[in-house]
Amino acid sequence: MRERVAIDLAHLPLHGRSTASPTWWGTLAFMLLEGSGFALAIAVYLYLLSNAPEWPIGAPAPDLGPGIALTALLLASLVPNHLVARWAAKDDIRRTRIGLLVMCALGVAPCILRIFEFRALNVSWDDNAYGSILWLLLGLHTTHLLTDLGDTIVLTALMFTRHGRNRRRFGDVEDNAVYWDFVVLAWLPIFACIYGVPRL
Amino acid sequence: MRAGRRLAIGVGLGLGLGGCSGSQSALDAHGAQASALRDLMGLFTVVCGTVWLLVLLALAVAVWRRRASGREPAEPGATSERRLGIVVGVAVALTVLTITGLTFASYRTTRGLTGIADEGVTIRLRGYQWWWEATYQDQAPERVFRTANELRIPVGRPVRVELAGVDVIHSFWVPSLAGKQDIIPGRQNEITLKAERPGIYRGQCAEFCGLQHAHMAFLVIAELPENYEAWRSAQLRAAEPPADPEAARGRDVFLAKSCKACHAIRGTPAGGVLGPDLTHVASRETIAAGLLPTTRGSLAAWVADPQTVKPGSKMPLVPLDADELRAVSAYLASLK
Amino acid sequence: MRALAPAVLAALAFAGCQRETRDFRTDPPVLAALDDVAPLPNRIGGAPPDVYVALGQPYQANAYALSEGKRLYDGMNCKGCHADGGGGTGPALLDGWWRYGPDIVSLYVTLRDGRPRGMPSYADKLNSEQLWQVAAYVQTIGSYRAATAATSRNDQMQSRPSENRGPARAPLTEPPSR
Amino acid sequence: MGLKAYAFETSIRGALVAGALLGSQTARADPPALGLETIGRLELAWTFRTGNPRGHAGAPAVSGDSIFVLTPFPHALVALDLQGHERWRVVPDSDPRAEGLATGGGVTDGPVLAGGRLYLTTLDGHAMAVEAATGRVAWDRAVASLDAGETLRNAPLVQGGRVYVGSAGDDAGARGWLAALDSGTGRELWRRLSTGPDGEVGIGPQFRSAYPTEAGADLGVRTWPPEAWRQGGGSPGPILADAELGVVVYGTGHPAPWNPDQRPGSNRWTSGLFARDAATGAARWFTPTNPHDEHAYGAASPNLLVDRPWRGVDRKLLVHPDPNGFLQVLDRETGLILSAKPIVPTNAVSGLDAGSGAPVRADAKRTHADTMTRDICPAWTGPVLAEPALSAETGFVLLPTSRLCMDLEPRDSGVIPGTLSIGANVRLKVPAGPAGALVAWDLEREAPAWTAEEPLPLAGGVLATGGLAIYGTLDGRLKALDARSGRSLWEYRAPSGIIGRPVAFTGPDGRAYLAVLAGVGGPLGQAARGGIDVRDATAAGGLANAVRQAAYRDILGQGDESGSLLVFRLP
Amino acid sequence: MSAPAILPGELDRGAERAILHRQLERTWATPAGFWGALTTVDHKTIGLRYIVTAFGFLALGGVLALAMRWQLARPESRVLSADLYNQAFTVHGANMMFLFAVPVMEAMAVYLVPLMIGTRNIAFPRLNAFSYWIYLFGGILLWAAFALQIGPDVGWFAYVPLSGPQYSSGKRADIWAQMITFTEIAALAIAVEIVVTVFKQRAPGMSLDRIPLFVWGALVTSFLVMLAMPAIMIASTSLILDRLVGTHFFNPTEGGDVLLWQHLFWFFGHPEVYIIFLPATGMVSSMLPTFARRPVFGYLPLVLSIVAIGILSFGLWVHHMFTTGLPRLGESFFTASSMAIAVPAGVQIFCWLATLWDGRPVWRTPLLFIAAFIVTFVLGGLTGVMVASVPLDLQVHDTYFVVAHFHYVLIGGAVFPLLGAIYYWYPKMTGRMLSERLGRWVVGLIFVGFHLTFFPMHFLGLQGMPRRVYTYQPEMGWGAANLFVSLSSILLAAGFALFFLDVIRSARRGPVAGDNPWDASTLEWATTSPPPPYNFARIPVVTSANPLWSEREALPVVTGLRVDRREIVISSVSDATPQARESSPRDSIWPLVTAVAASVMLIASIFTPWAVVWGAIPVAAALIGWFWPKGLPEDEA
Repeated sequence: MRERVAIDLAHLPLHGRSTASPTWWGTLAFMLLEGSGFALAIAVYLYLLSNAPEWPIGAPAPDLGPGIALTALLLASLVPNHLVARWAAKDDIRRTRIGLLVMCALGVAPCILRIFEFRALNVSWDDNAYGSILWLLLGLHTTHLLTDLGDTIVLTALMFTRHGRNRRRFGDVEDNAVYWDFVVLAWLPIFACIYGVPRL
Repeated sequence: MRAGRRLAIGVGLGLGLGGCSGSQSALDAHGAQASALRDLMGLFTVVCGTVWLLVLLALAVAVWRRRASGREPAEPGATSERRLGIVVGVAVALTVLTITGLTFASYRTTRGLTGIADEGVTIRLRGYQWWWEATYQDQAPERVFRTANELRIPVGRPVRVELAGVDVIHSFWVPSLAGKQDIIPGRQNEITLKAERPGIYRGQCAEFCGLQHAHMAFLVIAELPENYEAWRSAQLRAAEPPADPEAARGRDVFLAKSCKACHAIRGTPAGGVLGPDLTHVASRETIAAGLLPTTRGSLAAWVADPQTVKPGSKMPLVPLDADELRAVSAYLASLK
Repeated sequence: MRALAPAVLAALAFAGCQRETRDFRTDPPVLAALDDVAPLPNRIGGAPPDVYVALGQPYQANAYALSEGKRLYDGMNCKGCHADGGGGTGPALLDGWWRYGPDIVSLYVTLRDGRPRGMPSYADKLNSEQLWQVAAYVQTIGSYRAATAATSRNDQMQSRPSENRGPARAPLTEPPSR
Repeated sequence: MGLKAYAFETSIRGALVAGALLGSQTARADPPALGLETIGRLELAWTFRTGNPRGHAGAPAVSGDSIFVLTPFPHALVALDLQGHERWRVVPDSDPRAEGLATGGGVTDGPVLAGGRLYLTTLDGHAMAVEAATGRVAWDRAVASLDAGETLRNAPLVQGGRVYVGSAGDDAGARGWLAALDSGTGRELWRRLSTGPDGEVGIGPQFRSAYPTEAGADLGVRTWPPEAWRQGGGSPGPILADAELGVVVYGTGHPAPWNPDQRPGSNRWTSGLFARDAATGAARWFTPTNPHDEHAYGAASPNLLVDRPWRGVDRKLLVHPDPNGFLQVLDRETGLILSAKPIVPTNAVSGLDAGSGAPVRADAKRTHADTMTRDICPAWTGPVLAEPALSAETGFVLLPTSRLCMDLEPRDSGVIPGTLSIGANVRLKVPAGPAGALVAWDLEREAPAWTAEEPLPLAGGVLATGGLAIYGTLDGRLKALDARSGRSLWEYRAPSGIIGRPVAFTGPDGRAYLAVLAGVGGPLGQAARGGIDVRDATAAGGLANAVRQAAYRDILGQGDESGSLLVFRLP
Repeated sequence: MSAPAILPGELDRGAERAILHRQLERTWATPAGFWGALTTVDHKTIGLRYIVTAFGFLALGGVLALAMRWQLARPESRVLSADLYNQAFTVHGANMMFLFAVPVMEAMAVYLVPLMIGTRNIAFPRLNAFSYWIYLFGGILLWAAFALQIGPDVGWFAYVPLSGPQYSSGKRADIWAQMITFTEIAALAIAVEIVVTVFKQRAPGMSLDRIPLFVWGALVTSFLVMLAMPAIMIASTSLILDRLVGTHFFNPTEGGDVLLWQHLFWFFGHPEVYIIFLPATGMVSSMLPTFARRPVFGYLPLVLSIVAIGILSFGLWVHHMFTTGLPRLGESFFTASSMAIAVPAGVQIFCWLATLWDGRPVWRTPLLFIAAFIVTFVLGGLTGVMVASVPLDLQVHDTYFVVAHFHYVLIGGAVFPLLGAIYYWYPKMTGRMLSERLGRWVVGLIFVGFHLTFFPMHFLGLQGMPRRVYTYQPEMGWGAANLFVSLSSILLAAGFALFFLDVIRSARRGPVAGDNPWDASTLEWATTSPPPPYNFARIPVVTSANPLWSEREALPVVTGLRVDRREIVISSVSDATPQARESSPRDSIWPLVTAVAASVMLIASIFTPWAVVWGAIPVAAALIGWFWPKGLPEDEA
């Protein structure tokens, strides 16, 4: 078919950031589908609860200590997270590197706390359905913690290589920050289910 | 043994034709529920059929109507677009009306179904892989008894069937009397049957329940109230001690071999609960959950080689010699 | 390398089949032959029947046979004495410290003939194949067999980690010196 | 206060008891020397190891300078002098098959001393009489059939020339019975069953129940589905005799199988209290306490006979700590329930229906086939497994209680000869708070006078003497409390847990003695011994689950390989 | 003629057309050979592979269907044992749903969407490659299991407790559950790609109201996938956990619930039907104008009804559970919502009829399939109205009536348009036409064979024949109808055989198609057949909903893109204004490595939960390899 040139796009940037980046949208899409996974897991929790004559079943409510510590830690991590995102948006490699190191630490710490959290549930996954859904919820979220931690660590390593000084990498850092926000925010309703609902 | 096996196949394929079939069709309605459902089915079929024919008609006309020829893509005119818009709009409106009407009719029938009073006979029905256990309930415990794979109900009286789950999900379905209702472990369901006239109505498990899902049938036998009462009193009696020597020997074999571990016969020490209660097995029309008619021959075939007749069923092959087999089948056939 | 791949695949296939086959019907002569165990004079251990060996020990690693064994364990009131393996009126099976040893022939003989201290005989309650199935299942309770074909939990009250999870937790006490 | 105390030989549920009029049958149990002041000086004189690892319930019999111990199955009857030297030993032939029916740890009780003879029952179904002086076996009768699932657990009751023996075997689906034997020859005089037609049960013209629900012909058949009464259970618990009224009184065990849906109906005459004519066995009255028993409670707990004023009128009372958690006080002439109050936390039963005397069950804790009901309190073991005692000084009834709860899932169960058709998954649970307590019950106020809480359930009997309450615990502590206040006065650490009942007596030397059997076992102590793997929560009737919790853990593996008789003496 | 070297950063401005092609070829092409086949990330190659694989699974599933019909042809027949039959129908159902219908629809989108919206590759092309491998391994898992006689035997919806730990011994149900995981991962990956591709990679000027209807269908479908498939992931994970580590999600005794499975499954399972159906309607809407020779009537209503169906599909799952004893009034709500979906479906039908009415139909094979689709699907939809009614469902649920109904909807509603689409786009994919003569035979055989096979099943169902029975007793009186159905199925199979024959034969011998053999209006026809690796030498600029019809003189295009790296145009979501020149990744082996690692982990985790732990290590390593920058021009920003 014959063509005629209508527009020239040479002026456009070689890489889009934020809403002009497919990766950003991809992250959003993954958040949507994982979010619907979380929502359904919570729905399962509420469904089992509505079926049970007593809740929690055959166990005391989970101990609050590790859960609250972890929640506080996650919420606190939002501050450096947003700082990193801002530094990355400004292509500030030095600060971004430091911020990412901090975020790595803030990713490892919840994983350690999580071990104590599993112990504080006061119920095993094979005790009854209440235990099962608690472990599923916590396990599901732990998977997200671990994958994002892995992502952050690899990204941090990357930022210290020659590939670091690249607008693309800064965009990755921003997307990673968005995902961490999601991991933290997704935790809040789960926290409410695990720790709040049995105490209602 | 070989002979037994051949016999089993023969019975399975041949004798099965005889006798025991009851009606199992949603269109052959003999119960209050089933009739209401059949009528609703008629309404839906007429309405949906009409809609389908109209669409076909529209398609045919659209295809074959005369028009200007030419292959160049046409840019539609505003008038024709508007005219088409109106027609499509009207069609959509009609669709909405039809759908609403059908929803309403469906809702009305639903309300009718739940409105049946539950007085009269109560039966607790449990589905097992792959047979049915019925316990006739009564205020007086001495009038409570268990039977299997066959429900007898009085004509004209509502019969409440409590469906209790044990192993996997089964579904209780007697199309000629009512719609189906699942039997779900951990949940209590119930359904009300009411037969309008005497007859044998066949039912079958309608939810896939494993290997022998296909052979998990049962009969509902609707009888005149007096016959029903007579049957019920007969069922309450313990098994008669066998009169003829062969049957007596059969009882001894039954009690000496592993039969007793799974089956109960009231009036003997046999008290197993893994298989059907056999106290009055010969009074039932079928054995092996509707698979074979109850004759001495089919009983022998079933005992001789259950895994050929119904592969995978939980009835094991109990090694018996020919004499023992003959005696046991005589005994079982005597349990009227 | 090329030759190895199909061989591995075939081995896997064979292993898979072995674990998963479901033979519902055993010929009566085979049933009879399956009863020909040769226990040692003290009735502990011994030789399994030839046909059992010829069939490739069809029960101990077969998922269907084990699940049937578990069904019969429940249905034949084994639980009445041995509970879900923890014991009670009868000795525990879960600890694997068994009076007559872990050998499958011992178990078969125990089930078939009973044992003097209250274990009843099941010869008049189960056929030889079923006895093998229960014996094989009981072996998995004591974790004498690999867990892959073993049964999982029942839809009943939770009592302990199921057989396919093996000895999931350490016992709270030392095994008794019996 | 016309107070007359009886003490009894007993045992444990499932295995049970025999009561005996202590005054006439064993050494007088109120040595003046053993009292509040002297108890602190009590010291161990000697121990005798029985060499038997099972649980040692009940108490030894004492006569003059002899102590007689019947060891658990396989039994040996051992006569010891007061220095602990063995005088003689009788080892009856035993049928090891009985071990397969030894539910609840298979504890047994006895022997009973009367008229120079020791009467005893064996787990494998024999009743025996042995000359106390020589150890010669006077007679030996097989009265219970292992093939039918019957064993003998309770010590016999010997009274008026008759030996009363009650069967055990509810979990094997055996029909319970009570038999009377001639004490001289062992000949069976009569046998009455707990289920079945009136003729077999002994319901006749003498029968007059306080409750209208018990009227009607053949209730032992008609309150069951057809033929189900043939495997009905209902074995007698500890038997008491009232010579004045000429009756024997006992509770019957739970119906079989556990699954209530397999036996709709009120399942007469299980789970209730029977009074029978001592001479003929004819039933006088029956009071159901757990009709259509859904929780395998039964009513076979150890009772007390108390004569005292009740609301101003002198009455002959039966104090019955029912397994459903309620302490019931009945008029033992009529079977009328006068009072019923919970002695442990309960939720299965909320109270008693005044008209029928039947318990009012809480819907949330009812049980159905294939359905789990959680946290039923009390557990099937009931609150009182071992002999309570009446403290003469205070008038309090001293109840050794356990406060266990349970999760119960009844399942269909077949009757298969040689097996226990329990057909239920059960887990015992230790609720928050103490698992046991010695409750001093004030009959006057119908409330506890004091409660001595224990970390573990109490499974051994109580001795009330000299103003003391003496009892043992599962972790092997022998304790003496002040019966007025519950204050702890003395404690001794035994080598094994105690489920036996202490006895006190004065020796020919005039010194005060205290004897008790140590050897943990029974329904609440079984898991402390080998043979139970507590990783399975349902092991040992669900006890394993309780053992995995709380204080129980400490006693695991502490069961001595052998039980022992501990004899204490005041210096 | 060797191509001149490409300078770093060189643009496509003013280059000779032939030179431009060669430069783009060098940048975009996958090397030939085995390595290239393993590493390619070209959406066309992967899409084709996906389609061919899916049709392969269709053929296998079809063989199973024939085997089942052979077994059912006579009462108490012993062609298949009960055990084998149960595996056969389970594998047939699971295969058709998870390995054929969903993947083939997504595969069509993978192939067509980038072409239809005028871009050079799909978004996240490596994820796309990964998706295919995972899908392939999942399919192999299922079929290998079946070949080894350990095929799942619990039905394609695997109701617990039958599929649970107690009643399904061995690993059969686990294989089903893990096969779900494989296919869901594959489908979710594609859904993300499609959404981002449609949102961000549309050719300049392709505003929302110019998006081809098939793309709309694919877009809404992708959202359905993202919102519905997590439900089955949660469900199958719970099932595996129940079976492997003894959780109690579905054990009523310990507080679990049997119906929880059904809720979760159908919360996915019902949208699933629309995941299959919506792309098919999109295909119809996209093909119809070509053969009606006019733009589709009612573009906006069609888009709205696609969206409406997508939303409504989440509100009807309970109509699969009417017989489970849920409260009747609640069920009636679901009757209403289920019937309501007939309205948007009706809107679509009416718009298509209007398009045909007002157009000048050209009777080529694709249009024949569309007509067959309308006839069949409307009937299936109407029986759907019947099963949506609570009381009627009580009779027809789980009977052959339902079997007939969903085959009408799925084959009539999705496979007919799909076959039409294959006839329609085959020339684009291969450069050659399928045979028109054989095509008419294919339509005729399949249409007649289909109706003869499935229409009598309605009556079998009403006569009381439950589904999933491996046999039936002679006295039931179902023999004649079953024999008729079985014989008819041969006709249907012959139709499919002919189709496969045509497809295979025409790939070599079919008449050469040319760029736009149908004179269609959408962008995929603006490039060569088959398209070059870079799809478009210059990205088109879109000025209307039917660009090739409105720009018949010369297609407006853009310039200014680099030729030394794989470069695409990123545009804004609503009006598609260009925002950036983005790079598209090069070929890579890592998606395959990751897929292998993930497969090992998933399959091993059927046997031990620890596989998740040690299996995650190679997966993580492979992912690092995947994402680690290699310093290529694509990495520039």
